Amino acid sequence: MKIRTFSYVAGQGLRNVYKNKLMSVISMGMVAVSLMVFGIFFVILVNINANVNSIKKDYQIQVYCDASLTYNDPLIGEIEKQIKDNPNVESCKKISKEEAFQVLKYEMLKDDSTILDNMSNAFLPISFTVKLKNLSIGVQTANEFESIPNVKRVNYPQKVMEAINATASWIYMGSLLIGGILALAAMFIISNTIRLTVFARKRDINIMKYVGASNAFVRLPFIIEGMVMGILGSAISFLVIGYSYMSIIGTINNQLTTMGIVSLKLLDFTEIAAVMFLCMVGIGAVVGVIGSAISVRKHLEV
Amino acid sequence: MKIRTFSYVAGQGLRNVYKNKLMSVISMGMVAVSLMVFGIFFVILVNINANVNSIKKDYQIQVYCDASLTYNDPLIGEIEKQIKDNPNVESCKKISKEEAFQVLKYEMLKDDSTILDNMSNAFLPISFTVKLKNLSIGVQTANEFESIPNVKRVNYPQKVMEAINATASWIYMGSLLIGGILALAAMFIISNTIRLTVFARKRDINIMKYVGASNAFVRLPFIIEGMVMGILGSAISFLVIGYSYMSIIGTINNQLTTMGIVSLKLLDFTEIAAVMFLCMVGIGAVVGVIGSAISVRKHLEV
Amino acid sequence: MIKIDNVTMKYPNGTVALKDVSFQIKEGEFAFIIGHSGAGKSTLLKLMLKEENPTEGEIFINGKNFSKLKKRQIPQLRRSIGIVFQDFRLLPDRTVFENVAFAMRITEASHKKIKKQVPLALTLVGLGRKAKAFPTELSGGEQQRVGLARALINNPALLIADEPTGNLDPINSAEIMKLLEEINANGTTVVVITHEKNIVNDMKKRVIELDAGAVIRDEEEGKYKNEDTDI
Amino acid sequence: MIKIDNVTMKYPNGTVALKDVSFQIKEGEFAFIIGHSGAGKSTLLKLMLKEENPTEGEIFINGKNFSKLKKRQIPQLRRSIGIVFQDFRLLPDRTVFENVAFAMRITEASHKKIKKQVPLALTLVGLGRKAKAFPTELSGGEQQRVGLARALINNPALLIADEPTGNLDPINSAEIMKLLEEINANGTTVVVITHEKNIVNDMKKRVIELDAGAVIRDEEEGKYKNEDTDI
Ligand SMILES: Nc1ncnc2c1ncn2[C@@H]1O[C@H](COP(=O)(O)OP(=O)(O)OP(=O)(O)O)[C@@H](O)[C@H]1O
Ligand SMILES: Nc1ncnc2c1ncn2[C@@H]1O[C@H](COP(=O)(O)OP(=O)(O)OP(=O)(O)O)[C@@H](O)[C@H]1O
Ligand SMILES: [Mg+2]
Ligand SMILES: [Mg+2]
Repeated sequence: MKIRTFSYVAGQGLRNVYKNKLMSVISMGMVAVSLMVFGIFFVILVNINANVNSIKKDYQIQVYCDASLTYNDPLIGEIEKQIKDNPNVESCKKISKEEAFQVLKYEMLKDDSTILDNMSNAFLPISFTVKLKNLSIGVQTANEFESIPNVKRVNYPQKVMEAINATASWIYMGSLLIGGILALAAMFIISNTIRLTVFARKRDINIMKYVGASNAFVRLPFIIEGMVMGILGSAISFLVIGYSYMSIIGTINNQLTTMGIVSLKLLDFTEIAAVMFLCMVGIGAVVGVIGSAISVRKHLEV
Repeated sequence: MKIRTFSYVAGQGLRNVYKNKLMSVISMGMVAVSLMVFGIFFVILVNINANVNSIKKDYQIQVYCDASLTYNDPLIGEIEKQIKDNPNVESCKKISKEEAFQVLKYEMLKDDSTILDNMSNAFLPISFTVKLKNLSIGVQTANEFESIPNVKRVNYPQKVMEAINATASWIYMGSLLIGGILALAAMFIISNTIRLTVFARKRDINIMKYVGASNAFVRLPFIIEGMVMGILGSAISFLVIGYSYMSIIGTINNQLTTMGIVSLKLLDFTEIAAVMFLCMVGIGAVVGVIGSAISVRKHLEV
Repeated sequence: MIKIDNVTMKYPNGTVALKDVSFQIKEGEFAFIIGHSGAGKSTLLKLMLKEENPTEGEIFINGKNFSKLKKRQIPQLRRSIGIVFQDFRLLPDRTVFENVAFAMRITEASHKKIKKQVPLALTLVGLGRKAKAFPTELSGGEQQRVGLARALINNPALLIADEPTGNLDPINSAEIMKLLEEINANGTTVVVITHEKNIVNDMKKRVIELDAGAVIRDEEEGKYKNEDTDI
Repeated sequence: MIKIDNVTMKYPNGTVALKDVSFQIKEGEFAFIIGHSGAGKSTLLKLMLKEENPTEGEIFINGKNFSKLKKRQIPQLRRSIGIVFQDFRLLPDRTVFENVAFAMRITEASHKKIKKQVPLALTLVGLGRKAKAFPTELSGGEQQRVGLARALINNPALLIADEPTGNLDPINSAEIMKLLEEINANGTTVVVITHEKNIVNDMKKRVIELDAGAVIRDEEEGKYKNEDTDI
């Protein structure tokens, strides 16, 4: 195909978008709406995912040293060093006997703390609060801590750890599944819309073929039309979601804070915009192109 | 319009569903897919809602009596009676001193419980674990408990209570919002699909009008066609969701149990089927009818 | 029956298809409307169906003033006129039988009547054996005759045919014209738009000639053209 | 040029449109194909365009055997033939200019050539002033002439016209036929499917007559009908 033919044919595609106004508006609307549904859940799921990950990060292992060791004992220093050297350790914080006593008194026993009156904090051990990088190998890391000399006990509620892991992988798989279903639904809707708009111009396609146009010549304008509609529709959808998200993110984050849920926080739109844009415009454009190509092919057989 | 004309015209509508196979299949598919997306989230949100409500029900208030009162003291009986008489109380369970001691020892202090060795349980009070009917007036109920004679302290973490309430109302509003958006999206997609299928038959509509058909005569078959497609499409969607839901509900509930999350449980499909069916078929049928009527009207003006 | 009164028709794109056209056709008359391609003949038909509205002037059919006709009354008007369209206008997804029957169904005729009359009309135009075919399965001339059968089926008081023989061979044409003459003899007003010289010359009926949107000739027992310009 | 060899055509619905038809048309010839409505004329055209395939028999155009033609070669074949369709087949969303230009665009002609030749072709068929109109804004005869302009524009070696004057008045018809004769004089093979008696009689060219799908006459310098059956 010569350059001028290509540019003519491509121009026809753009012109068709304008000429078949009703169909173009509907197609774009369909792309926009179906990708908007996809996009809304993309945003929700990405946020849930991110928050589960941040909760995972918040999860702590408590390492208790021998109660006979005091705060500045070099053996404590040795334990701290070994913990910090573990590649799976994100951070490690030393808890003094006094801090542990306060925690026991005010956080665990609360109003029943009178039983501790007149008791010294000596019976409590020095401990370390350790955050892990990767929770899924947490049990293994805890075992490593346990084998450090002078470590008396490692507190890692395996069940909670497993529950968090399971929840996270459920949410992850759920996101993939729902995202996949919605992407498929969007593709189904977009490609069928294109199929209907092409169907409405079936006679035109036949005429072109009867006059001697090659398949590529007939098909290319439709493909470009499909691509343009896919891209414009998905861009509209992206802008609407982006704008709405940015308008409500502040309110929701404030709500979460006032509700005291500080570990949950909506992601900034800039953090997800790029991936989301690529996903949406990608789906829009690809489905537009493939949908057109396939729909037209059916009517080329004359 | 005479009966026989009506039945002819209605028959034409059914016949068109069959005659315009491509368009009918696509329309039904669009209805099915867009309502499937709606239905999936309907199911998810109804479940989240139900579980939040069951968590709300699980929330407990602890009422501590004076520590000097023993288990069978008539004053304790008096307190129990007053609690149970409160209209907002769902259930009320009496906790003995020994039970409280075990809880303190094994659930709260755990490995640090050695500090309780040689101590008696006498210092712990008798208490009541109370479940409420309506959490949103929980603070008021707690205050009422506090004013009962010989009640020492009522434990009702107001913040947690408020957080649960807030979360529940967020999820409730979120469900409504997302459900609304998805219902709108489904309507948009269904009605625009119908618009395209009608558009493809614009010339036929014009011809009928040129030959002298009345508007009702031209429009009715389309309306019936739209209704049939809406109903069939939404029924397909309902069946697919129902079947899938019933196939996975067991697996998920087992998973939840093994994960130790006993307070969460998916609803039985029968519990949601009726409302869901009505919502979906209602949307399908109404949008089919209105969508057709409006789409056809545009082309009647000749 | 038909009264066209100083009608001017200008299409939205600026084309003036009719210029100050006036004529009357009385009940029971048989008239030809002839003219070059693009003279405005089909435009006149569109106006008589209220498919388009004239820019100026008035149209009366059966004494009814078109400009005063309500939208709801248009279907009734069209049903009272049988029309053969130049571009056939058949419903592509219905059989020949159903296309013709459609004109009866809109009048709420009984099944029995439809079953009896449609085959008769199809036989009349020579398509008795094509009742079950779809329009796309017909030749050009066959489609045209289906359109004629549909126009005849309700025994309209007025029949307007736009090039009813445009796709027909002479023998078929002659038969169709004979049919129209018979219908006219039974009292129906017949207006035929045509360019078939032979037909016009043979039938010796009234001829209204349009040229560039204006009536340039209106003769009882006219010929297709004045002898000198005949080709 | 064209060789039709024992061709039988039976449509899926059972209609036998052509029965054992054989004839040849040599390069540079001018031939009429005539016959009653439904005789199989348009079917013959569909076969020559490979729009349909014959049930039996072979078709050769320019020595190419149709049954051996690959799908990819069909567009090339159609481009080498200029066709005027009985139902016009214009693209409704393009102007008259673009409809005619389309036939050139598919041959990848230059913009300059298109800009020069399309107006010439439109003027040739008397539509110089309608270049910007859309098909729906044209009268029946005007649409038919756009189809003719499109068929002529690439100077095809073979031109087949199905009822090219079916919607035209005698004067326009005569002009179109003169045009086809000129084109034929310049070396193009011309096949005209028609039912216009006058034209066939006046031109004194080869006449192939079909009846009920069979060739019943094939005469050099034929007339529309034998005198006795003439109406
Ligand atoms: N919808 C339209 N919009 C604009 N111009 C139109 C429209 N329809 C017809 N015309 C123009 O109006 C003029 C008259 O058209 P009309 O169809 O009445 O001609 P006609 O006499 O029926 O011709 P023919 O014998 O070729 O069918 C023509 O020049 C045509 O191009
Ligand atoms: N697609 C089709 N399917 C079935 N039958 C068809 C089809 N097309 C045409 N026919 C039938 O084949 C026969 C020949 O049709 P064709 O179109 O070739 O006739 P024609 O000679 O061109 O007639 P006309 O002068 O009326 O245009 C007719 O009886 C017609 O009904
Ligand atoms: Mg006309
Ligand atoms: Mg034909």
